[in-house]
Amino acid sequence: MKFGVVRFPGSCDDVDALRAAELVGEAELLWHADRDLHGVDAVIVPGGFSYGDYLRAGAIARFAPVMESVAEFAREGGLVLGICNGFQVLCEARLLPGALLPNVSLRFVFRQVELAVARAEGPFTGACEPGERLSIPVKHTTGRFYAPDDQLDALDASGQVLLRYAPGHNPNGSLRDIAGICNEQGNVLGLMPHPEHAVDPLTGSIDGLKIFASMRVHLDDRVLAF
Amino acid sequence: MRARVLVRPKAGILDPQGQAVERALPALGFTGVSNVHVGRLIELDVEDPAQLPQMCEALLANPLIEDYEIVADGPS
Amino acid sequence: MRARVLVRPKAGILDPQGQAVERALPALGFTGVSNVHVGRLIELDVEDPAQLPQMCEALLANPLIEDYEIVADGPS
Amino acid sequence: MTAFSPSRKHRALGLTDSEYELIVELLGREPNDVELAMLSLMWSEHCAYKHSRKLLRRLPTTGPHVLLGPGENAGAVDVGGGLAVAFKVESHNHPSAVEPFQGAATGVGGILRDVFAVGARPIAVLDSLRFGEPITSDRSRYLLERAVAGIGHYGNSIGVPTVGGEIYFEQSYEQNCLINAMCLGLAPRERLIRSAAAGPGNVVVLLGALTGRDGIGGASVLASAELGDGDEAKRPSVQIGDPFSEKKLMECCLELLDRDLLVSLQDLGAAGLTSAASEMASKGGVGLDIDVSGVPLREPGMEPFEIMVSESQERMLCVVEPERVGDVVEVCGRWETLATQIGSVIDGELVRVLDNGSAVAELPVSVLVDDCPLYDIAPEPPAKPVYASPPAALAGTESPAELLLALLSSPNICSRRPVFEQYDPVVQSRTVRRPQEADAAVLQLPGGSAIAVSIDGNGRRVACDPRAGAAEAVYECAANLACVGAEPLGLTNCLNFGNPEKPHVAWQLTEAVEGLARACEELGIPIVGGNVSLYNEAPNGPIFPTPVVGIVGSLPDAARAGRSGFASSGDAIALVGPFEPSLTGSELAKLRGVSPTGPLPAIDPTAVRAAHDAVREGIRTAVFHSAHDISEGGVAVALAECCIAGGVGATVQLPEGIDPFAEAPGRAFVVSGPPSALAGFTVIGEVGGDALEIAGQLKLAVSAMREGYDGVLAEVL
Ligand SMILES: Nc1ncnc2c1ncn2[C@@H]1O[C@H](COP(=O)(O)OP(=O)(O)O)[C@@H](O)[C@H]1O
Ligand SMILES: [Mg+2]
Repeated sequence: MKFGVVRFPGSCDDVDALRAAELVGEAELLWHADRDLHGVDAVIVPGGFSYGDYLRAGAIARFAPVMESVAEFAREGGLVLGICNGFQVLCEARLLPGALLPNVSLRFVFRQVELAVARAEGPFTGACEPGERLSIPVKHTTGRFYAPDDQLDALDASGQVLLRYAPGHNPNGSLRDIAGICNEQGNVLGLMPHPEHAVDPLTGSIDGLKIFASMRVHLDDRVLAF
Repeated sequence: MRARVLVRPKAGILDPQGQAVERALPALGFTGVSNVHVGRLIELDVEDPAQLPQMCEALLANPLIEDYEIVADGPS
Repeated sequence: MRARVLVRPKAGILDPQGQAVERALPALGFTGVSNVHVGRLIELDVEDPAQLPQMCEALLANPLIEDYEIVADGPS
Repeated sequence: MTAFSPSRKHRALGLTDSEYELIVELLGREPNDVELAMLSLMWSEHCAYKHSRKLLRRLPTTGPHVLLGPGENAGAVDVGGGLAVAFKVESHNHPSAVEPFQGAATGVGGILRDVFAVGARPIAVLDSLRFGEPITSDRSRYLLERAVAGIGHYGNSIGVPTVGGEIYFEQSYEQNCLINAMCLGLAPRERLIRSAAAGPGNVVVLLGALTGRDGIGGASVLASAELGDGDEAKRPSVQIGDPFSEKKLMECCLELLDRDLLVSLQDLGAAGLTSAASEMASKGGVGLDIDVSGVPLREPGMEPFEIMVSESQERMLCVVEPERVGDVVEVCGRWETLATQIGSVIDGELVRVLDNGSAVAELPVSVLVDDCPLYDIAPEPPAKPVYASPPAALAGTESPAELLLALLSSPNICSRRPVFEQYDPVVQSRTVRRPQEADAAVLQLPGGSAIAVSIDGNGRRVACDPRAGAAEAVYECAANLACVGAEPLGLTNCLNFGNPEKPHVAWQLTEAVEGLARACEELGIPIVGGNVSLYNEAPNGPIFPTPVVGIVGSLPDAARAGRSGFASSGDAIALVGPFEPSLTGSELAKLRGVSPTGPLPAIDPTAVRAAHDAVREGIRTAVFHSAHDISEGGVAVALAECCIAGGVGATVQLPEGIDPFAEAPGRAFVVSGPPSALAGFTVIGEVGGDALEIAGQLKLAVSAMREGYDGVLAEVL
């Protein structure tokens, strides 16, 4: 199976995501100005500061030509993972509900945080144990998840919150400690923490690998089902 | 035409920037200031001002979290 | 009194945000837009509006790189 | 012969009458205004190093690993496996004192460009910062907060990890903060490129941002004059950094080099196009034509001289063979980076500036680059102490436990977490040791090896004793590398000093350069580059003399990189290295209100080198589970830091006569490991429990120490 990692001008964690994906499958970069997704089985919209994050994080990137194809791919059920800036882009593109606001501290924060897996099933967290804790770094200035109350209730009710910051680990003031959510269909995940920076014991933890491994297993099962 | 777009956080959404300003002012000796909000100002020359609302909806503001106001500013 | 402070990059100072927006708009199908600048909007209730210029100099704007404009907005 | 320019413009531009006379003599005529603007910048302290160049000749610059030495945009060393690491440190002190966020941000932007100008991909940033006292000075807190935010803004946004740095707070930096930024880049050895222009007929292409009226006159006025009160008029427009532009420019340049499309590449820094063009011509022994009418402008109506000296950020200059210009433009287009042909390489030795084809300046390259007079400085040790005593923070009646807590919670020693949490240390997936995990940052390389880097310099100790203090900076930095198991390969430095025309500052500078040179010779570390920042002086006196050194080293096995924290209960704790510390220049002396004077303890180079070797070897062979050098706050603070980092206590008995708070940086280490493995060392105790106990002195819970250590900066930031 093959991952495609989108590269915008200003993407920073694109190569990191590529390497992480290569640990569980094949991977290649997808250029922002290109509409062709090269037949990949899953798309990663990586972290960084696409278009400098000017105006609002993710606001300009969502209009890149590649994003039209990503949106279509998502509508057809393709797996799309948005990490950090990628999460912001997916929210701006309305592929995910809600929005990301500036951290309550108003500062960039890098921190190794603990995440609680809120739902250990489906394409992104299927390889996790229910209630499992993952140690994964966050690094962002605009990561406070916001949605109106009724929408938050709906997200909770439908099990779309896949990852929460463990108690005491919320680094940005996200409502209901939300770290990662998926869309209703469950095939698009956005999260602020960086699983691609938790895949090598030398440079940190390896808990992030679970996300990529879950995607791999899900896609393999799907292939087998045909 | 020269136009201004004022973008502000929607009422009820936490505005830490506004709060930070509000907290900093008394320390500088400015009292009697309240209800501070910080938003964005976009100024631009536009040939067809009728396009402005769409521009705001599509790019300049995020309607989920922000309100916007368009102010015509006279000829550019 | 409710007041608005508009803060914008000084003329001649690099405004990367304005440039990024200006470049993005044509790609969205909005043409005929130029001279885009992005700044800050601060709205506040103030008991003594005479303090506003000093507030701007001291905190709300960075006078080295930004100009500001104070707009009275009627009673708060 | 006297040939003053009638209007004496040269003085306003910072040239002395005799320098102006020399220019007239060399040219055989009066320079016109464009030429005068260009020369005034090229002959400024910042570009010509006129008060420091003779001294810098003293520095050792050769060694088996050196690939590029001083003179290039960045130095470079061979790190094995066909790879080179390029690195340099640079100051952005004066701009940061005016506008700390943008000053610090553009400082990072500038040093990144120096590194990718030699063809290396930037892989790490470090920063060395100095401010006034944070607890008592609003201004210092403001500068700290904004400078840190600016560094983070640029580094985080461009995707280069900030992996280390250092911060000191001293009254002498109140008016002149120091913002030094260091960058490391990685390149295949054969991809390193020099900046020499070559090949008459080749095209000169300007890459990157539009040119505006940024920093006009900045180099000469900002970097070479003292910042005094009432200098508003001298302050040029502040430069705004745009990391997004630089990210595209960087990727674009690296792709151009990958595809072998460039003859040479040079960043635009101080003195903008003037300096870039002159340096490229000078190094290549050729001339250049630049037509300013082709330069894309941000503001209309700019004069040729403004275009030639503009310091707008995020621009590079390159030389391209005519048949490759099309490919260059194509690559730049993909990266949304402007590429404009603005001139050509010519035979001869003139830099000619044209405006729509007609010459507006014509200067011999040698006059621009080589002929600025170099001055001898007149060193004289000060007759009386230069720096006032700091206010005493201690009553003098404290117990050792209270002293340790006071030190751990002093701004110079406490945890830097509130600062480094604002930097991304992990992007690019190389970071094996993050801030506070070890004494040096460690970055893995392909193939399993790694490099380590640290940046150090304690101005207060240099103020006490410039020669020994500067040497200590080298020793301490090398000691930090030893603690992770790395062997030093090369060193870069930034010399931050006051006004060198004052005899006592000249003395500080001369002595410090001597100390730096000797320490490098003793440890066998070549100096591959650096930067000099002079005139860091306020009306009430100069800053502490502050040489800052950054060393890059290598270790064979990234998986064995050392850590500073104690690792397991039951491990033995040993002291390694010669250790005859004193309170002179120490953190405790500062807290007691003692002024920074007096000789520092002498260094025995052979013994220190042996200690570094032993620690490096112990880490590489995994005999040591942890290693930490003893610096600010003495052995007590070193032990406390090992406990805090490891989350475990320790019980030790110090050797007879050692003051737990006395300092001798760069010589000695606290290591831990299995008792059997440490038998040959001076074992002083054991890891375990939840408190640090120093027999006969103090006993403090690790939690209490951590509370003091973690609190201070969080409160002021
Ligand atoms: N203190 C120093 N030690 C060694 N080399 C130095 C020192 N200061 C400057 N240099 C060298 O002098 C050259 C010019 O420095 P600089 O003007 O800072 O370069 P740039 O214009 O590329 O930033 C560089 O090659 C630099 O490495
Ligand atoms: Mg350079």
